[in-house]
Amino acid sequence: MSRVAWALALPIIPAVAALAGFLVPLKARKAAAAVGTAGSAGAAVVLFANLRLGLPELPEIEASSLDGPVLVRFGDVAVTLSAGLSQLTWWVAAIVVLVALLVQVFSVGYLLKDDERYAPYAAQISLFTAAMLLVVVSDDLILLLIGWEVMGACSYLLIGHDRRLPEAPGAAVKAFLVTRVGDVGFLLGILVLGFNAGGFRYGDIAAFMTESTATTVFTVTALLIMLGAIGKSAQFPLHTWLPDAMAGPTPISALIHAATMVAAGAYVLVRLSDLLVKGDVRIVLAVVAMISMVLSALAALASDDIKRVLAWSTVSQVAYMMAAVSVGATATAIFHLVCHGLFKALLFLGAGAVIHMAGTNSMSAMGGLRKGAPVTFWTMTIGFAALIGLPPLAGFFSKEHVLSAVYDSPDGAALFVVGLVTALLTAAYATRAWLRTFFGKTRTEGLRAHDPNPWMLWPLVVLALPTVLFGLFAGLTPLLHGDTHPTAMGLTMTAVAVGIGLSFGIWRGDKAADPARTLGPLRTVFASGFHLDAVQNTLVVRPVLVLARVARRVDLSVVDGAAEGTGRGVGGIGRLVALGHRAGMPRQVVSVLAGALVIAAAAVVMGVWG
Amino acid sequence: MVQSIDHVALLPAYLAAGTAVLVLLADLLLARRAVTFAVAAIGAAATGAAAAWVASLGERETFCLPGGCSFVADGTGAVVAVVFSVLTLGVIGLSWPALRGDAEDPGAAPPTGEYLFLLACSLTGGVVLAYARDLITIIVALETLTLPLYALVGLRRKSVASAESAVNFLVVSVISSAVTLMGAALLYAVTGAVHLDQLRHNLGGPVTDVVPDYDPGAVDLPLTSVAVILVLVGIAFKIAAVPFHAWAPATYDGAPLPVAAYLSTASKLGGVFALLLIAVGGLRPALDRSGFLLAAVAVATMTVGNLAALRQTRMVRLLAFSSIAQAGYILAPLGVFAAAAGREQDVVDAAVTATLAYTVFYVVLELAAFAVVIAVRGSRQGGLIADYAGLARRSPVLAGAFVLALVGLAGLPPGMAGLFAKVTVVDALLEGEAVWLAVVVAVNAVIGLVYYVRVAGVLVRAPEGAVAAPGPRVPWPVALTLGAATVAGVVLGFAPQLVLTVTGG
Amino acid sequence: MHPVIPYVLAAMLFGAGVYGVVVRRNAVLVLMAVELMLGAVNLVLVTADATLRLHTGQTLALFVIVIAAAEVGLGLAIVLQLYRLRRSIVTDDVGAEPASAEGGDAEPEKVVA
Amino acid sequence: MTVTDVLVCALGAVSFGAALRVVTSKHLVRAGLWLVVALGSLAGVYLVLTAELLAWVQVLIYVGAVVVLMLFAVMLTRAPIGPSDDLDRARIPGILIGGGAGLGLAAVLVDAYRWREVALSDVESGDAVAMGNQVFTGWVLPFELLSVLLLAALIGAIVVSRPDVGAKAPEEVS
Amino acid sequence: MNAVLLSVLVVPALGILAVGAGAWTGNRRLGAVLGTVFAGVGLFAAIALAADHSGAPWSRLTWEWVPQLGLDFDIGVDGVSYPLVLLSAFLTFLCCLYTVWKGAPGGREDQLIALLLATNLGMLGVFLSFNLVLFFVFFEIVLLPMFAIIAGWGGPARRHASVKFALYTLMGSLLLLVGIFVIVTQAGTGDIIELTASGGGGLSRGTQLLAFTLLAVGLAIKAPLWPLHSWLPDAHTEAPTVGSVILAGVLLKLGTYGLIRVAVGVAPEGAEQAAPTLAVLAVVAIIAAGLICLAQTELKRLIAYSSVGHMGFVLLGIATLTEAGLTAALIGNVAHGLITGLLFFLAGSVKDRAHTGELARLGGLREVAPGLSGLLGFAAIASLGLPGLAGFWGEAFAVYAAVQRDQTLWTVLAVVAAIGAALAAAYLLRMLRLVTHGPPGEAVAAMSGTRLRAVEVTSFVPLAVGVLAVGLLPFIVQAPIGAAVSGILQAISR
Repeated sequence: MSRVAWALALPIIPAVAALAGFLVPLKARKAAAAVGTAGSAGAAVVLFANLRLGLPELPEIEASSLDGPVLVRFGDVAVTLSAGLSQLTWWVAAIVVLVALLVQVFSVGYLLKDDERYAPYAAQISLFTAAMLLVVVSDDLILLLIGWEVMGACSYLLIGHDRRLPEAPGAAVKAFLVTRVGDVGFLLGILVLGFNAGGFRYGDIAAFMTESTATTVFTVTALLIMLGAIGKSAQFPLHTWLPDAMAGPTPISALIHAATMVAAGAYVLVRLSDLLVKGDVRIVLAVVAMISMVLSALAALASDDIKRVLAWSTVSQVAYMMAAVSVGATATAIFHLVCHGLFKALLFLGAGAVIHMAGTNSMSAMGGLRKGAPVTFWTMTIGFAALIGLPPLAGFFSKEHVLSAVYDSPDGAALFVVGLVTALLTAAYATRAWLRTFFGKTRTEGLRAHDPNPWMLWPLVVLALPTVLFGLFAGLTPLLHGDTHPTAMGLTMTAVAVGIGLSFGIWRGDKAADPARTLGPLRTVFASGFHLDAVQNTLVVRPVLVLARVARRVDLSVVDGAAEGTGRGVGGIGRLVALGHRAGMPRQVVSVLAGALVIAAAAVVMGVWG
Repeated sequence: MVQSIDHVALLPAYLAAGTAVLVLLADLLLARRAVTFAVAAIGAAATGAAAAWVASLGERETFCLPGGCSFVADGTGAVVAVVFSVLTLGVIGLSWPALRGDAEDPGAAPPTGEYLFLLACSLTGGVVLAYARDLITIIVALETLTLPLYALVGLRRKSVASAESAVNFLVVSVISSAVTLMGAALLYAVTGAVHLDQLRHNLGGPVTDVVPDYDPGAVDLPLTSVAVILVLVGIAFKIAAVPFHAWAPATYDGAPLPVAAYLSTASKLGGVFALLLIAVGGLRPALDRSGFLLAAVAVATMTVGNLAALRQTRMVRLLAFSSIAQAGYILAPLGVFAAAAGREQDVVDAAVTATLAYTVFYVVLELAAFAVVIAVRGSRQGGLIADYAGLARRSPVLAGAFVLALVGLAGLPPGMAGLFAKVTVVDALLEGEAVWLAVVVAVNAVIGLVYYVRVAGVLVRAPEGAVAAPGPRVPWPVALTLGAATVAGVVLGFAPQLVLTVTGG
Repeated sequence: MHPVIPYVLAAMLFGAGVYGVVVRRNAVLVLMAVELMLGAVNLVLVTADATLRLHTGQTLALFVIVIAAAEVGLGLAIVLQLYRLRRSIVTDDVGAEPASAEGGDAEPEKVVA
Repeated sequence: MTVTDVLVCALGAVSFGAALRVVTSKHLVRAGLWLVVALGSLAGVYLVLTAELLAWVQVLIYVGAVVVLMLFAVMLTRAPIGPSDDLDRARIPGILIGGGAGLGLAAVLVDAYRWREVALSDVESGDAVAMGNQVFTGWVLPFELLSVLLLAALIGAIVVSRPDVGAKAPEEVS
Repeated sequence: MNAVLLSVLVVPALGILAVGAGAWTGNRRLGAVLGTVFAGVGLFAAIALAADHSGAPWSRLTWEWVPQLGLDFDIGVDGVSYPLVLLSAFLTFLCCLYTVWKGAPGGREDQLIALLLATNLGMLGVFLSFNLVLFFVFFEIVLLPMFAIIAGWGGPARRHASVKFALYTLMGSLLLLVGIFVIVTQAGTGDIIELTASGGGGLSRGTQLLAFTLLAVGLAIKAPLWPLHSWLPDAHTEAPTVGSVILAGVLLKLGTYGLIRVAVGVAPEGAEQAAPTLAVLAVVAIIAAGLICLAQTELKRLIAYSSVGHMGFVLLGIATLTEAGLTAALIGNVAHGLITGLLFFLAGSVKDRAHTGELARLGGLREVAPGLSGLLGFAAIASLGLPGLAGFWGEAFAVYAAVQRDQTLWTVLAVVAAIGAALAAAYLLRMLRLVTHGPPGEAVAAMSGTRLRAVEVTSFVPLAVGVLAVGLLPFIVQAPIGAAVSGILQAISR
């Protein structure tokens, strides 16, 4: 098998598992779980097989020479099944496979018992896995787009999975549509790029970029593709869907809305980072990243829902990746992607365990859970520490590298400052969440903390390990690229310490109360994400719906009205004409003679002047 | 200057006239309805056969004067004569229930012998018309074709409606023919010619030598334009073109059904052919000038016919208005005279072929439609459209034939004959580059579909409250005619080239 | 001879006939008016013959007279039939669509036994 | 103005005046009589214009037969002998159409013939011989056809006017 | 090969006769079954057509018919028509099977099947015609059977809807007729292949524009193109399930196929002049349909309007007059046939069970009928143009083709069309949310027989598989189209 085939096998295996999963009867939940798990496991096997093939060197994001067969041809442009893995992208695939596998296992414990529709659920996870892997391995942008959109569809399906939550279907639709807005740009960007480059492969595009000087094309396509990435990665201003998406089952949040899909935007920008340079739009990305990271960190600070805290934190952390991309530190971005994938998946699965025992997402109803659930507590603690960026955890290394890269970048001053503020805020909200969940007294009567069942427990442990160790061993991977800057590191650690200190200090004052209370009236503003949902509603959703109603009415009354009116009009004229013919012979005679007279006169007139 | 008369060429005319006489004799001597009926049918068939046989002998001319021949047995004439005979044969078949009469009131039925005699006289006129090539013969033939119909329309002798229809038809017809005669007289005054060929020639030249100091050329004379229009009025009356059409619904509705069928098929064919003869054969130079009016009349005819048909409640009136609309399509190709200045011969040929072909397609379908109506209603009148509700259940075969005929008149498959008829017309219109006229035809065909479909819909609808009665018993002559017309419609649908070949001759 | 004189006379006669046809309510009077129109036709034919020095027009005129006679003969018979059936030959409502057209299956006319 | 012109004018005036009475008279019977005058003086015009045979035929057939027939019809339909006011419809359409037709025709005819003059002296008279030649050399076919027409009119008139003709015996009805 | 070609048309005709024979002998059930068998045989014949695809065209059969009208019985198949031939035969077979197995509302299954076969005969004839007049004849054949299907088996307002359908489409086909004869009379031939090869038979630009306009308007009514679409929602809403499936699945393609084969192929210069107008209308259709669907309250009506939008993409592809555009349009045709066919089958199943199509009264379908709802979700997602499913290729690459034109107007159109695709997502997800998600609505709660029946599985699954197959392996449709498209465009120099 060629390398293309081996690379494509990576998405194909979970895809087959998904197809099989969809055909499994609803009652055979265990079989479905087994199929889903097997799909992810199979992908893991293939992943290592790919490693055995030898991957292209680092750190360049390879302009792939791995051309696959033609999938379809439109005129002189073709879509090819081109795929391959480089050393860098392998790690992205690895985190996808790992989290997917663990989520499949975790879900058995989390959902299987009392969810009638577990079978499609598992299959959808498999399908998602396949799609994400396709995004990772694809060397053809159209192929990537397939994965990209299928991910979105799976996200939609899985967010809407929980029938008990009335808001879930709406959240699912919102998630899909907001990302779809970005995808309009993404599609157009790809099409324009593909048209100009004469193909959709990274190789074609690289060649085009070296040959051509069409700066406008670069700028336009870069912006369009960035729009897609922003939508998928829930960056400002298309981030509004992500907090709502937490209506999905928690394992799904871990997989899709934290570890993988949301990071896909950053991944794609990494793969097309040359385009950003050529198009000279990195400043735009930097601005987006700055706004996103602070805005969402503030929102995380004020949220009471543990999953929303994590969701906002995801926006913020992905913004770090974007920041890295915007300064050209692509490998570092991927490094942060991988590390974030690890600790955020850990945090979400841990949150799942917490929610499972607490029966609610609200941190106000938690507290003191440390006692009866040591494994959950410790693994979550590791996760929070990594999120904060405490050494020597994975998050520490990746965040330091990002900030150092920004610091080193000539235009990175503003970005660096914002990054520091965000680090501070991150430390603060993570500490707050940690304290509110596990410390103090239980705020719900009769809530007895306990560790979850082994299906859920072991994935936590398995994720905790690399979260601790990956940073230390990262030097062995090509991901640890570049140096940490001592000044940057110092400033960062200071910010982190301040953040932790603030949170802890306030909490100490009243252990039962929420440290966020000190935000005062700003708290609701932050918690609502600066009311951007409402803004979006007013500016986009409502006008479109009004327009839709107008369009429908216009179609009925004007377009169809014209047709129906013509029909009625003709009928009416027909009635008149028929009425005119009910008269008797005298009028017939008049009609004959007058007709002859008029026609003859007309003939004379036409003969004279015609 | 003694004419040598070619009696072979005249054979169809002799047979038609002979049929009339024989029918009268048979009725007088034998007084058996079946025999009289058979004589008439055989006579009509023989006339058609003779016309076909004469045509196979090649073109023959007789009654020739220096200006041209009055009687030319050419291919086109033969087609018209044959179709005319066949239509008359069909109408004879359809007349059976009317002649047998209503069991309750036998006295109301038309007398068989006289009825068939008048029909045969009309046939004689039609056959002569097919071969006539001068104005005098054409006019006399048209009169012979029409005059017996005055009586025929009034032959439901106890019916006020029938008598009123007869008076109506008579008066309007007489007035129209007076107008036509005035036109013919003026035409003769201008050109000094009555033979079509000579007429065409003289019209193309200067006014006859009587007006030496004022010599604008015959076609430029306003008098010529008036004369041409007046001549065409009477013919437009025969084919029920707007505004000379209003007699048709009233007359069809009161006349015995088979006579209505004859009026809307054979009589109309006669009118169309007379129009072709005079307009294209005789008056072509003049029509270059005022041909647009013909197009306008065509447009008015199809539009008014279709619009009025939308709101009819009586079956025969609906068919009448539909046949008016059809007349519009028939006239449309002649409208291409107005299309462009440089009318070439092939454009004219296409128009003539299309007109004639459309008429043939149309009469076949129309006869089939009337055959169904007669099969359903027997000796009664056409009745309301609503009376046909549920026919599809009572008699699927009749309903099927009716739908086939109506859909054909609408110009849609499976009525392929009608489809090709429309195609032929559009082809001819565009041959003359009259796109606007083609579009008008298209729009009208759409309006037409409304009422054809409405009738078809009534057929399948269950009658209100009534239990499905058994289908009507169809007398065999009617069944035979209906079957033949339907088969002809189907065959022509798949082999329209048969018609197009002969009419293109 | 100035042919325009008989021609104009013919036109006037024709116009008088047309007027009569339009205005008269009695069927017989309508037929009389038609005879005037046909007379005008014949006058045109005769005048044309005189100017053209032919006899074709007179032949046609002869035929027209015959046709007119036949039409009148048959026409009067029909008018009489109408009179027999409804005791009036006023033509006003002849040919009008029967008002009872919306009704049932019955023929919209009274049948005189 | 020649003599013929004067004759034509005079006879024409009579004829047209009578024609106007035909279409305006309030007496049914008088209308018929005026028709006799109109067609009779028209025959005079024919005679002036050398159409001899036609003139006699006109007198014989029209005056002698057709008008008599019409008067019979008037009687048979039990028309009032005196004047009646309901003979006419509204006049306006009639005046418009009739006047339009008459004047229009006159106008185009005047336009075509102007004040042209034709000598009648060398016109071969349309007497019985000439007309006989005409009909039996060139127009045998329409002549024969007219016989069918007349027969049809005859039979038609009979069958229409006599309800008992062809009425079936009861046993024939099945 | 010619025997196979002929049999594609003859078999449905024989099927009609078989149904007739069944009715004659009083064994209507047998007639219905026989009709279905013939539909199946027809499908096999259609498949067999691809056996020899070496020539250009693959095969062709010419008999003189009515030379006076430029009408020859000239049929053949090539890459442009083959996918649609297959689609037509395939959907007809499924519909016959569905009818004979499940029964029809109001009975008379055999008649319904005969009408389906007649429709199929017409549609296949249109796709196979290589003669303009023959094309028109077959085009007309479709009209009345479809009318009868709607009028005979439709919903409560069927009479109005069917008449509207008939009149609208007749108007279209008659304009088509006029357009065809503008060409036939001027060029002196009705041979599509010859006319295409000669770039419009040497007609002048003005004539070509006139012809193209007439043809395009006529065909656009069938397609339908905004604003000539208003017959479609009514027809779809009232038509029985199989009627809707055929209507959306194949009938609309007569318009777009005709545009490609006849309008563009025969009047290329006219097409070039009219293309921007066509494209603008197509894009307006996309947006208008999207917005209207967003405010739509009835399931079948919504799907009907979505068809207007999807066909808008197809028309946009055609209007670009590029190889990419035409290829996208042809793939879009097939994809829309499969997807919307499936959607209408599903909507029919929903309405059969819930006795309503009002979105407000549905809801929670996935709780009650997970199989049905799953398929509905699949079809809806396919319909919104998800990459990897059939709908994507046609729509995305129609946009691509517009981008390819590389002019301001076309670029704007591309952008607007892409936004329209997002609207499609919006209304389809709204529909899914209202129908499948949430607690069961009153109509859904009262549903009987929630499981998918065997007949439904048999009818739906092939379509779903088709959607997936075309989505993942688009070359199965594109490969045959291939060079044939460039043949159509050869007169347009670009």
